[in-house]
Amino acid sequence: MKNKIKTADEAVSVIQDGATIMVGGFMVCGTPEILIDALVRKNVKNLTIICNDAGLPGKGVGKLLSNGQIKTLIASHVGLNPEVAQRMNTEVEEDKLECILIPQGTLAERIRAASTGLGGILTPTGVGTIVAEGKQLLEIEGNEYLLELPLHADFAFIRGTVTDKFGNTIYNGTTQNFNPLMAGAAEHVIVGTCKVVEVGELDPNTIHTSGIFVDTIVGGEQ
Amino acid sequence: MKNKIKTADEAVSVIQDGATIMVGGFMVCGTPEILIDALVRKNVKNLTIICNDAGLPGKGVGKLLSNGQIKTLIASHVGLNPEVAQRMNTEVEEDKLECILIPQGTLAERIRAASTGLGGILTPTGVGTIVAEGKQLLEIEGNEYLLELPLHADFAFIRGTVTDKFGNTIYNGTTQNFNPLMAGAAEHVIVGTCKVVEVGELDPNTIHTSGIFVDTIVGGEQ
Amino acid sequence: MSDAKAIIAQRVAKELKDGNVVNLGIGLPTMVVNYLPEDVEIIFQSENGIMGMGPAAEEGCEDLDIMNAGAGYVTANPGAMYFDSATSFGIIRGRHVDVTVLGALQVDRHGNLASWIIPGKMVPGMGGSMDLVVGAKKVIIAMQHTQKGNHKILDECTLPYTAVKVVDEIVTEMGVMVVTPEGLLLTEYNPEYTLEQIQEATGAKLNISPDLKTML
Amino acid sequence: MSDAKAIIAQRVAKELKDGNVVNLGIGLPTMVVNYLPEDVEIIFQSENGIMGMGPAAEEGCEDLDIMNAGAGYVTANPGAMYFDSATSFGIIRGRHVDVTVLGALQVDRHGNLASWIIPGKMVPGMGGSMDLVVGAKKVIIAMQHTQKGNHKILDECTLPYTAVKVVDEIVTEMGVMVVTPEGLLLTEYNPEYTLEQIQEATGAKLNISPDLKTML
Repeated sequence: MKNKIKTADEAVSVIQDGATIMVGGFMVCGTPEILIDALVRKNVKNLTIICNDAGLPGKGVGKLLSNGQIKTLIASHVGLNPEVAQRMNTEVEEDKLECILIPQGTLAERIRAASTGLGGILTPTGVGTIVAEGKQLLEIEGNEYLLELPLHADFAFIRGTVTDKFGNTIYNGTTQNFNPLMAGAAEHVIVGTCKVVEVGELDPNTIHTSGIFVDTIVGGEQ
Repeated sequence: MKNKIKTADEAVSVIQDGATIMVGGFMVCGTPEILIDALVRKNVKNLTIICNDAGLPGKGVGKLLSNGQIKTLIASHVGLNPEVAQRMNTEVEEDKLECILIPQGTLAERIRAASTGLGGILTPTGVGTIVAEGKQLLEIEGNEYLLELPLHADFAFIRGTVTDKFGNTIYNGTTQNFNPLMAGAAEHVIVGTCKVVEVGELDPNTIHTSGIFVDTIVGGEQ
Repeated sequence: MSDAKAIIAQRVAKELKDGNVVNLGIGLPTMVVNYLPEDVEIIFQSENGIMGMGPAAEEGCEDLDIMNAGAGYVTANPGAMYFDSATSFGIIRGRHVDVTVLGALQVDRHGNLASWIIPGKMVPGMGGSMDLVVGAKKVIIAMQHTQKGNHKILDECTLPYTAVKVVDEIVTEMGVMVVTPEGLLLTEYNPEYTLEQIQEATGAKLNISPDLKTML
Repeated sequence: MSDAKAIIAQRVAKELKDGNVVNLGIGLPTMVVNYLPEDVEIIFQSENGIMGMGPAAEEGCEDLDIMNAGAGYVTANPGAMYFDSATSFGIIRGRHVDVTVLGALQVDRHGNLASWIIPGKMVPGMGGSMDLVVGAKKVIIAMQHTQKGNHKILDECTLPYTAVKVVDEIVTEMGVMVVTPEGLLLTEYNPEYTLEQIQEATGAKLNISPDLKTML
């Protein structure tokens, strides 16, 4: 089978301006910084980033934001990175950030829906709020649910703790978060991982993400 | 915290005639036989059983079927237990079995929907077939999806490989199947497990089912 | 001020029962852990992916892989489990969390909650709050009774909702208010305040429980 | 008869490419593994919850915890992974399986498939088949061309559908037929049969590919 291991710069070389990229992590815990750094070096622009949050200034997707690479950010919480508010309100047109906020559970489930081939999800979250505006409301057995659509991406940046050469990946602690969901929802999946091991070294009961989802493996994540 | 460990007979003592019970396992691989045996001894009747299949003659839910305890079976495949066809076609009214067949992926996802508080699922599976009869069809972005509703139960019988005294459970191999899904979809969850260990002995990265779902733990499963 | 917060956290702690699965919002709600009786064992969930969260990590001993939803380094208790965000919110939305304790910008007598946005001013995002208040079996709002003298407990929220008809109980330094079909019912009060002062500080009519107790 | 099955399995094996994720139905499709070239590595999924399934377990060495969807004891290859049924069908429905190979009762020229029920006679249930044919990127039907002389390849299925417009290719002992918007296109044939015999054995008009090859 083909060799999936590349350097970070080789891994991101396929990404062009305007791409949609899912980035794992929750307040940068579980974000593959080596892939972010490579994307900063490549300096592609007009990206749509799908991530739980906006990272922190100088960390995670915050680096892409500071470098003016993000056109649209789809996230559930951006309050811990003040640069988001600055860029949303800037007068400089080319620096302007569009920010789409989604309830965290809905964000997770929409990504899972894309990964698992469902037509959308029916959630009680957001009913009666501005989140429901413009969305279809279904009444099922006396309760109301919002129809929320699957969320796909061109690329996913995943952060693994241990990954075998096929791409099977284990996450440690709370680094898991959105990573396994995004691995199934993007066309092309790049894993930045702390440790690369041979195929067969991982206990098949403990693997969180199957290697079938993984296109490229980059070692050296901290 | 309260002690969850009981004998199999104590564990099933709360189950009454007419209960709806989810039973984990796939062709009896991952079915908690000690709980089934206890339920046969208790001999409650008119049960609705939700299981991937009908087990095998003398194994898994096949024991409940032979003992005349199942009124309705909700499953995806019943071909390997010939007693299903016999009981579906019997002239003896009190032996008659109602069998509701559901595509396996839909069955899994409907149980997950109940567990995760979704209003239903939107699946392409079954569109254009008799499975779609009487169900709402939604067109989303040019494709058709069936609305399938969540599937709840009063009880779930789960089969664990290792379980700590809080109920955290690990499954080995392909015994996992429907077990972790059913653990969240029933009011009262009983785990029949091969090995009971102290709280803290399991690696928190490798647990498949959280103890918060588990009401009762029965050791001695083979 | 810190006194008020301590009173609130102490009172909320009494709502948590042995074996409860609890999700605490960041800020004031986090203080609740300091007031739990020793014989009450709570299983804390944090929506970023942990069940059985322990206390904050000691300085110098942080495991960078173990964080809470407020981006603080924490520990895992024996019996903890990690999971992904879909599983985490499945637990929340699926009514497997017994109690969530959150702060608020406004709450009204219908149990409507506004806590995530001040249009044109503060737009941090809702994070997991919308799912938590819709999914948790019991929603307790823990907050100071007023904000710089302005009412936070209202007839009708004026800020955009986090969710409608979800709040079960409001705990402030002045008292405990339960949301009922007839409006807000004051069930306990802080004797440092008169009932008149409490009503004055509240933007909705308070019904007084015939069973009114002191909250301390 | 077993010769026919061997021909079919051998031909289907050529459709599987290095690195493909493949789900094989029970019965004839399972035989495909016997004909894979040595340099082609396939990742076999079984819908009961394994990716990277290996060969059947040797007698006496069965691990009762490791089964395939046909209730046979199997092994796990290095790099295998186990998962629950929602994850398994997420992989299937989410178009992460490259090829599924299944048997059939009937297939028609629109790519409609009937494989799970003969009303009043055989009602085993659809198992995972409805999800597999809707979700897999490529659906190959591997079956004998006729059933006791009766047509199985038809203008329109007469039995209830497993799914509509899902079949990409039909491989029988007589030939390979691709489902196209214009109907069934015979692209390869078994030279033991004349084209007339093949058409005779088929209940739908076969278009003949200008590029027609022999299948062996």
